[in-house]
Amino acid sequence: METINVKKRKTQFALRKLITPFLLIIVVALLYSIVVFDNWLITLISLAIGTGLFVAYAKLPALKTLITESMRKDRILLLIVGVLAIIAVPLTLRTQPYIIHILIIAQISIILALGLNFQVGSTGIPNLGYAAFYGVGAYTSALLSTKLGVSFWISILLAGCISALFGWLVGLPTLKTRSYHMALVSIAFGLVTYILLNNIAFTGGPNGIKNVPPPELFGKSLFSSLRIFGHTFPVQFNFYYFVLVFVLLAFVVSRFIFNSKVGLYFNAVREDEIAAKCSGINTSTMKLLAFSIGAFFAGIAGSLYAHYIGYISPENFNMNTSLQILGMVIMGGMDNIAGVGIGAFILSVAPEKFRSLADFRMLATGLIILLMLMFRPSGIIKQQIRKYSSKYLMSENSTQGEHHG
Amino acid sequence: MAEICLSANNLTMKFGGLVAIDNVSWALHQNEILGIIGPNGAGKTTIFNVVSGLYTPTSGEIVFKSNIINGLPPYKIAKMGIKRTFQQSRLFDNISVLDNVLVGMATLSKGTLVNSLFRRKRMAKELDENIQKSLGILNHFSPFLAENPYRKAGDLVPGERRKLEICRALASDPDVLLLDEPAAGMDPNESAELMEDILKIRDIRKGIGIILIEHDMAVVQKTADYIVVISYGKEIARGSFAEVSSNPLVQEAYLGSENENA
Amino acid sequence: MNTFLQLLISALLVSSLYSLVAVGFTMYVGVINLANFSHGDTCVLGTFLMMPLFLYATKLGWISASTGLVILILIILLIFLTGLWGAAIYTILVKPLLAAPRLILLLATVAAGQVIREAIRVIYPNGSNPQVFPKLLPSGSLNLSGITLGYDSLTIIFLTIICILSLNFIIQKTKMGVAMRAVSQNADVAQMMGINIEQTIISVFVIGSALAGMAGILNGSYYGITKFNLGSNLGIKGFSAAVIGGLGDFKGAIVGGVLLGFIEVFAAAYIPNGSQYQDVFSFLAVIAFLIFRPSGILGEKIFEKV
Amino acid sequence: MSKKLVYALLAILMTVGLFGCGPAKPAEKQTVKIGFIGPLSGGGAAVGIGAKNSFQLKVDEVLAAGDYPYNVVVVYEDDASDPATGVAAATKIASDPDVVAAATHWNSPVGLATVDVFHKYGMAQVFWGTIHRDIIYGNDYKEPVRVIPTSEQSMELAGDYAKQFGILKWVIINDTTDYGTKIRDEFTAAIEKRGGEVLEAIGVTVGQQDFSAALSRVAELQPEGIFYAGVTTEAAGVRIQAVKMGLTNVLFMGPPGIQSDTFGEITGADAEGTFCSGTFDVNSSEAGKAFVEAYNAKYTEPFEQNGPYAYDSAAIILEALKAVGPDRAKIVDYILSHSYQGVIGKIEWDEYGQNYVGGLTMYVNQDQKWVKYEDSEYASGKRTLPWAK
Repeated sequence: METINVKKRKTQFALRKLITPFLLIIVVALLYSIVVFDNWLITLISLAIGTGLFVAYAKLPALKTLITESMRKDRILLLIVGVLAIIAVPLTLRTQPYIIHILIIAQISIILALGLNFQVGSTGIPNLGYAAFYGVGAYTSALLSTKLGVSFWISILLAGCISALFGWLVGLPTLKTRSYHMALVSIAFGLVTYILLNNIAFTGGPNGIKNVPPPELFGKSLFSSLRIFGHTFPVQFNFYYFVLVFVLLAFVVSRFIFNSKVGLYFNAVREDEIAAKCSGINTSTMKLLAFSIGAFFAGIAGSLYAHYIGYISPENFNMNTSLQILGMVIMGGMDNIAGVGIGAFILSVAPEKFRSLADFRMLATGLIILLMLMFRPSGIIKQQIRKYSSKYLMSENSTQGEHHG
Repeated sequence: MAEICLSANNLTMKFGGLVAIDNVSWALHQNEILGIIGPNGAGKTTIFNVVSGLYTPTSGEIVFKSNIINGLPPYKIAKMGIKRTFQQSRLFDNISVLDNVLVGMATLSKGTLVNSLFRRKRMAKELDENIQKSLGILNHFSPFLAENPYRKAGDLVPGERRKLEICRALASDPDVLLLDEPAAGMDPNESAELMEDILKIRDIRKGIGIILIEHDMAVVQKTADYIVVISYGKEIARGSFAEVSSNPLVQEAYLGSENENA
Repeated sequence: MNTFLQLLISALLVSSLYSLVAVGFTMYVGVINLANFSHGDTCVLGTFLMMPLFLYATKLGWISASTGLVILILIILLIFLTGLWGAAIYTILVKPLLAAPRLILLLATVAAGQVIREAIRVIYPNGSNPQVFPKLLPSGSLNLSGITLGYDSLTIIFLTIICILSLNFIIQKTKMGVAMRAVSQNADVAQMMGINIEQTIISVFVIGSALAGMAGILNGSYYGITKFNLGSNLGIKGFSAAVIGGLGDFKGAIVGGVLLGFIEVFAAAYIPNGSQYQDVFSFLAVIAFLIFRPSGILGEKIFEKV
Repeated sequence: MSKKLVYALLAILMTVGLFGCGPAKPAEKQTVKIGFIGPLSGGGAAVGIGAKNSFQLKVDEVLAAGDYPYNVVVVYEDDASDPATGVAAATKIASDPDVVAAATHWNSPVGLATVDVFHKYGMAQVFWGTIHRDIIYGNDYKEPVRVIPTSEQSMELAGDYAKQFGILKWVIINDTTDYGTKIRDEFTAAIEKRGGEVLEAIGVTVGQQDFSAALSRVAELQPEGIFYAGVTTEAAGVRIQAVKMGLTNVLFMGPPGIQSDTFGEITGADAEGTFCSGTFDVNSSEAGKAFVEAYNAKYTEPFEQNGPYAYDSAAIILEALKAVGPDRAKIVDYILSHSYQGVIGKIEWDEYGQNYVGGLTMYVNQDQKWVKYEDSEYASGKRTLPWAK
């Protein structure tokens, strides 16, 4: 009995050691062909293979356990490789700033989607005008820097705060009403913001704001190209790392909140508002908090966008943008941080790769949201049960009750 | 006699023209189980909704520890120490058993967001204590739940759901617990188990006052110390089980309702 | 004074269109507690189905022969088609998701609206651009002491009133209407009373969508232009009207539609610079209602079911 | 642990290796790429595709002549009338070292967003569309030049005709887009310069259907002319509802934005006698007629308002490329320092790179078609305009 087990374990161990590197190769190869190759057919085929693998993963329990297990065991390795890859990517794309540009936009989208996830995913409040908060942030930051000459760091902070304030205000009328009222109010807010941005002379009207200065770091503008070892790196290169810092921050903050009581109370509000109230949760505060935090993220993202592109106009922040971000959250997996990140990445890179099919972009977004909601409402990665590393639960971990449950 | 912890004085609740509770008064003492019974539609659940703050009463007052609590929002009432369960159990289905109980402890802590982000050590310690306590409570009512803290609440069978709901309500050491038809839809074995659980509550939380709304007379007979009978929003009798069950008005109300049901 | 009367007529027209859309919205909320965000796009679907129908009829030479009758038949055919569309939306989209959290269903209708809108744009020839909508309604106008009153405007108001009256008849007098009212009061009790819930919900979707189709045609033939993306705005306005009137309340939806139409037209006319803020006014009105009277004009105070 | 490290290093190496190789670049010396960006999808697609076809037409014609020293490939990108998409497209084209110059954009916000991108990469950017002044005048870049006249020039023309007709009391209805507000301001300036008066400018939104509030205000003001500053859809709505309200004996005029045959189709008989201060009438010159003929022989989609400008943009880029070779900086200098003869007539830049020579026409709607005013039956006196004094 004992020996057989040992043998089995040994072969499993050997197999398992191969799985993670194998997976890594597949994922890296797929990502590479999806992101870097400028050929929509290759992108499509890679996407199809990726989807196929994912479906296999989701449908075959054996494969799923195997992969989950080995990923869990090798998570330090995965983390190291992941971080190094993320850092190394732009180095290899020195001659293709366009790809880095796509990646920067993807990064900004990730921040946006993480913010919206607090509302739609964690707290279960529909927000169909999220782009307006993005816009408020972008305009705040751009106006402060162009009209008052405020430095980037102050304007990005104020952009987040003012956007959060708007989030709080928009949340107010809906505290006592139902979810579809919130949907209506958010749409109305989105449209009103769009109309006002177009009509107010102060914000540049429909022409928006030009010449938003790039951020300065150590007294140097991020728009000055770097020269390292005789190679000139495009300006996108600077921004990639710059925005990356914010993305990582956004991930960390999202994780903190998700794992904290606040995240738990958000979920309670989503699951059953009345029961949450009677459990002693101030649901109004929680909803407003979800709104403010989400809007804060949007504000930060807006500010980054404004300072990166240098030009913003109301067109950037219309209803289509709202739906696009909503699609990222739904596709990735509501209330799952990693999933939302993946969803945001795919839905911001894919349109760029399918430029020749641009006419179908919004149709595809709509279809993706619709099909996901109908057939896999949990998104690419399901929302996870919170696990705690309490000493009182140590004995529970060994039973692995959740895997067989 | 123990101290009164919660009382309703001349409580009335109207919805438009409909009078759901009509001038009802009662008092709940510490360590007491007060049964409120009555036929369907008598306004029992409405009483709970008023006490727990979901509705604001039209007139009359609810006094908790000598404070009038009418019209306070539900979360404040919960914070003061009044917890409840629901007729159709309202668990947070997509989160784990443990998380459900942890939400029940929401009233115990303050300063949520800032602490969560910046005082993570302190929060981790608090969480650790809360988990220990949660497991203790779960273990008290159902070893199964304590052994499967990561199971999704939505995947539980009805009996376990009921237990979990009670655990969630008890997690914050309330002074008053309102149980809304906990035996609804249970077979005799399950309700026997439930009766034990209800009596057990008093062991865990000394001095707690419990109000029990129930349809199942066996449960009421076994557990309730004192009973108030209401029908069409009005009180029609009160006293011990023996007293109210022999009251002709009560018999009429119940017979009438049984006829309707048949 | 003349200006005022002229504006009054415009307000009535806008109100008619909003009311027709709002009725469908409010019925969905009443029966299955769902805000169907694809409703506005159903209107546009109506106009985009009407155009090829009309073109085909013209090709067959029917239009010149006995125009009035043919157009009436076309309109009835279109109402039938959009009604069918409503049943399809329910069966394909809503029914499978009824058990899911309402948020999922709500987002699904938003996405469905987007899909309808974009599908029209992509499929219809030259769909991105505004389309000329055939003139279905009688042209010409009445001149009453300085006020021009188009026959088409009169027809629209007349048709709207007919629609609302017949809907009122259905709701108040027929068995189907009783079932609808029962389901919106309490679906469980209704089921116990032997009402076929599913059939009732489908009929609500059919009626709601048919009215939306009607609104689409009237909208198209009054303005003479239609565009693939008009639906989102129409839908939001219809929803706003339903909220103002009190969700789930049939009469409220009509009152809400009228109120919204009047607010829009008169605020735009009498507030300086108002025209460019037309939409802002109507949304402010809705938000004011949500804060101060979330149950709407006619609705009673909502008590949440516990 | 050490094994893990080895794996990690291996994986990193592979990542870097994979990314590092990059797609191989074709190294044919004779092939040079030029870029074209415009709205190929979305609401502006018709204009964008018309321009794209015209652009390709010129390239094909030049290559077909046989003596062109390079094999030219056009890279088409879509901006979907959206600034964010436009920036991505511009980055894609400008950062591709094989592309030497580009012709771009119909929408001003997109143009405003991308001038910086092209400037950063030092690539010549020839605008075949966009009317916003600041795209050219708001910076001191050498890269952008614009073939199409500014809205200012267009409104000057409108002002000239208004004065000629003796219509000097105007009300403007403008949409609140960049286009509408720009046109509003410039038309106001043009009218005031000529001693006229703009009684009021009333804003409406794009997508609005009911204009009764705006028009009732117009009726109160009793102007001699209504100028609609915006594009076809709303212009047609305003015109129809104006006629419904009895505002028939007022001159109705619009900017190049309404110069589409759709205007006549939608408004029907109500279009009769309305004016459009529009883009260049290609049928008025021999070169233009040849362009129309060649275009129609090859494409079914109409070339819309901007086709001729795109055609000339291609000519400018190709001429510069031929003269100085595939060198971005030299092309920029060459383009800016030369003038051209195109189908829209002579093209000459002012010091900022704006074409300031002609290329505009006043049209009147006659039988639902836009006809050059001078060639119309109204000018010849065969028909009279309802507001004529």
